[in-house]
Amino acid sequence: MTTAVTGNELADTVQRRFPEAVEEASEGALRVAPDAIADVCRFLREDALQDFDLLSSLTAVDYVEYFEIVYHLTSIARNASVVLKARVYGREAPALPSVVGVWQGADLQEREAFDLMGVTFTGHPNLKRMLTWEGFQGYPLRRDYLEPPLPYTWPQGG
Amino acid sequence: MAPLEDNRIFSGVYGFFQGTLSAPEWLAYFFGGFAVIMTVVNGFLLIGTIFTWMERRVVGRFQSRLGPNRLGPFGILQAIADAIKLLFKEDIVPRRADRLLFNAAPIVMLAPSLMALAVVPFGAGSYVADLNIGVLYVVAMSGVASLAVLMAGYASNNKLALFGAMRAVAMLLSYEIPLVMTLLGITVLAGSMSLVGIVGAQGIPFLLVAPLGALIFLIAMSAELNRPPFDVTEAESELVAGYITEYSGMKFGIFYLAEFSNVVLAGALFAVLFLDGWNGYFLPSHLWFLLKVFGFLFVASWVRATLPRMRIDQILALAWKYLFPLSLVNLLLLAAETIAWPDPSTAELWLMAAINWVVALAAVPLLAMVGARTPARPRRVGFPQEVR
Amino acid sequence: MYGMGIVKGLLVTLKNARRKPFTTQYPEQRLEQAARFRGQEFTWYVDRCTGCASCAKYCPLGIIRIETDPNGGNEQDGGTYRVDTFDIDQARCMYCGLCVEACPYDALHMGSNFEASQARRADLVITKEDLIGREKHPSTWFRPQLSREGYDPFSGQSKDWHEAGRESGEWHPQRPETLPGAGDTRATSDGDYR
Amino acid sequence: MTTHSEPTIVNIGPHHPSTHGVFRMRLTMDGENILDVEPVIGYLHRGSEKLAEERNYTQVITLTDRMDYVASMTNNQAYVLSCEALAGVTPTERGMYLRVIGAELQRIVSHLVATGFFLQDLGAFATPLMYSMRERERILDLFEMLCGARITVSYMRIGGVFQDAPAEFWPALRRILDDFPAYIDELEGLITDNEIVTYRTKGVGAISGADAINGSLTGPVLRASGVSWDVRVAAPYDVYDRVTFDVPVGDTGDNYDRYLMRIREIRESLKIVEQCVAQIQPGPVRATNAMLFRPPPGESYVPIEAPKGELGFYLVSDGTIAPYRMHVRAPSLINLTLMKQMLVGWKLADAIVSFGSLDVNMGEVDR
Repeated sequence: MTTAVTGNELADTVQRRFPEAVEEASEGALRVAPDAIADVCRFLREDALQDFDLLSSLTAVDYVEYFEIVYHLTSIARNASVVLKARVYGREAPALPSVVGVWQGADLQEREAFDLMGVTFTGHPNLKRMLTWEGFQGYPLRRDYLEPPLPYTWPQGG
Repeated sequence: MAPLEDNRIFSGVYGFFQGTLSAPEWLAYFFGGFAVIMTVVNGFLLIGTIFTWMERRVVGRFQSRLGPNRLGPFGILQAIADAIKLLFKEDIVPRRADRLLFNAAPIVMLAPSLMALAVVPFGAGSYVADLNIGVLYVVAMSGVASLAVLMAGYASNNKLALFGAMRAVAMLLSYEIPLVMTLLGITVLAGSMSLVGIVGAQGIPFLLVAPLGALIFLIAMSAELNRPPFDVTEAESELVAGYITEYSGMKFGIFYLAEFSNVVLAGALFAVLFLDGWNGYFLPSHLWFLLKVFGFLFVASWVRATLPRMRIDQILALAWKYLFPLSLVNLLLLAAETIAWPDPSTAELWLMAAINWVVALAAVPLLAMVGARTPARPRRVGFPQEVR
Repeated sequence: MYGMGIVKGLLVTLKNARRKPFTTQYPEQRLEQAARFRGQEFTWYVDRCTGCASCAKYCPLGIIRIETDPNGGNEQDGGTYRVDTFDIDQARCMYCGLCVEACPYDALHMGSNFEASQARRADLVITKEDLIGREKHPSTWFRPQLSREGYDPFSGQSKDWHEAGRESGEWHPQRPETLPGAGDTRATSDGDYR
Repeated sequence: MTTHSEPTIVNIGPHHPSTHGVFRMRLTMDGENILDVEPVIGYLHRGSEKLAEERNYTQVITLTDRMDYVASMTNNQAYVLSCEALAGVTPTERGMYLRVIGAELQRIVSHLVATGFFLQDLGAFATPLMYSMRERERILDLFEMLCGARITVSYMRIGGVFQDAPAEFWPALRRILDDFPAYIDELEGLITDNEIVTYRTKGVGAISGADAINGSLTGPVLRASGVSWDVRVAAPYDVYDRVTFDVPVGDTGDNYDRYLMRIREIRESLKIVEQCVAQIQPGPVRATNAMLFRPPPGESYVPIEAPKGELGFYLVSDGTIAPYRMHVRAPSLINLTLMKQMLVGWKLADAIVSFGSLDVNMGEVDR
């Protein structure tokens, strides 16, 4: 059975390595400061003890006051899984470092989060819209996204 | 060279014009020849059309489904219905296409296979012309068809068609050589280049005498005709429809008919060269010829229903590294045997057959190990400046 | 040996050529369908329908339109409304069957036909009169009393609402509060589920 | 004189015969060799995740059918498992067995489709595809018997399945289980050691195990690269801990191995269904009959082993009857990450075949 590593267990190991990174550790997940996310992820992947080598899923959730980026990590060798979270405030240009350097699997998932939620991942090789066409304005999955009244004409996409 | 006069159709029409209508001699001669050509060309195109229907039924049967069965008994009128439909379809010429080449391509594809019919003996004594360089004439005609594919691909201003055309050039030319080598072998064995002569010289069907030649002929001919497993020029899974992507209406119809008629022509050639033409017991000679051709067509449909496509570089490797040496071995073998027994009687033919079979069974796997392997991963071909 | 794989493939194709084709010639021959087939042309019993519109609420696409007359014909003592219009817009329906699942009185059943296509999109809307006048061949989808009885919608004769029977109470969807281990789920006073 | 030539850009798709739905590849080509690949997706984006926020939990089930439209049963299973984890509902025994039978039959269907179209991309003139479709139809008849629909099944509900299997389901299933192995041998006979197939797929588009893990590939694609990771074994859900089956693992991770994985997994699925049919006991098939399912606030992510890879629904609930946020971990989308690495350097014909061997379903990629 996959042992779900809880946020609390992971909190102190991460605390020792990155003193001010951990913002909150709960039963379900470990919340990390957004700008330290790339380093924590690199540590979790490369450290022999942790060895979280498979990024299962990367999601962006819009909680109106902030965006929460959720990372589900899995360790194939240890058959363990952990949930990492990062909160990004502000609605105009929420940004946090990209983890494509750590796992290449994050590439398309970050592009999808950018395309639908508007969260920019700094350091991503080609952060472009993926599911909507290039001329699309707005980020559809945000809670406050309103479809412009019909009939509207989007500029001709790429 | 049997004179034209003793050709039954010609003499019948000539007599009719000369006698009852008492038309001038040249007019009767013209109509006599025209009648012969009409019967041969229409007969051949009719068999081509029947083959389109037959292929769809046979491949359907292989795929455990029925195939066309709505129009006419067993759906036989389906081919004619397709032709009529294509006649009424809109005929689109792409905008910046090279109009002259675009319109000429289908004709250049169909004409050579019709002209190649002149030398094929359909039955005992019924052929249009018995050229003493029959085999050379056929090889010349099959060369022209590859030109048509290039014209169509280049003229239709479509990248995928261009891919199809480029592949066609490479494949058709490199399979010309093993084909010619095999025909050379058969000519050496039969002692004459005229197809009627070859049929006459076949005490035993050459399929038994020169198995290696038959195998190479089959492979090379299916490459010449873009038949699977070599149908890379109009690969529907990669190039949408290859060189005929931009064609619609009757131009596509002519291409389609030309492709299937070429297969029938190949069947006729295989029957003449390897299955002893129209010779056979009990049944009339024409029926034997038809049976052999339809046998070849069944095998062609069978192969088409089963085998996946090979990649273009593997096809070329197969031609140059495998078929070419194999055809040399075959030619060498047959030449040596003809020197040993200049005018082979049936017994000697059986002896030659035995030798050829042994060598064939040895050469095929041996060369397979050496020749046909291509590097699985082609060398990285990049531009001076690697693109991004 | 080099060619053996190809020859084996050819033999497999030949073996299949001898088998009977598995395709059926549609208009003449027909595939026999399962009794639970979720088809078009719903079966609706007007006598059972109380106009509660839980089917309309439950449809993911919201394509069922019900207009009832509350003050009018309240004849039946059970407090049912008389249904004035009951339209199902089959043009947008995806036949998922959730409306049939939601109906507490077994009034609405899935149909079992799939050839109800029309020339104009507007004709695809089934009205109350169509539903009442139609032959009743309910599918046994989510209707265990029909499947227990072995009813076959394709062969059997039209089924009147008396014979359609009704499943016991526990089978039908419950109100949320009977959910084991769930929090307080009653709708709040101002009507929305906050 | 040196002839000057520069790379041409060829668009494969979105309207193209072998793109498994609506998918476009912008290939930068030097003659037949591929220099650069840029996948363009989004043509089938229906905004399922936005739609889910306006539907109550049971209505979302009809949405999940249409994501990976070739394997709708496993979509339902992933979603329903995530909902049950949200509210702590434990499904009934018989319901779980019926779910696993449905999911494994769906895996066989999905792998049949993948193998059939893989051969179609290789150029076999639709014959293996017809054989796969013929067998797939027999399983779809089972689904029609079970839940009334052949493709969009919507069979599973929170707490089990919506209705028990009809009486005639079990003999029909028995017949399929008896003659399927013979059929798989025949299909393998047609393909596995066919020289042209091995010639064109061995060593083509190979991905190493480490790259596959780093690129978050999952499912048969990952196992073909030699990594033995199957969510049914790692984190068994429903009744997978009571059935025994082994996980086929490849070695080089090329197109040929990916095809082999699927064929072997079909045999394993048959074994699983066999054991389920043996172990299943009569009983209720649905734990709760709630029409309006209202979980307590919280979140849940339960990954399952879908035919294409690890599929999971990340559900966030705020206590109302509709999910606050639903994110789908789509294996087809994430398996596309390493496409550039697989295709560059190969030929145009290999691009189509490698894409086909990834077995990507555009409904799941674009959601």
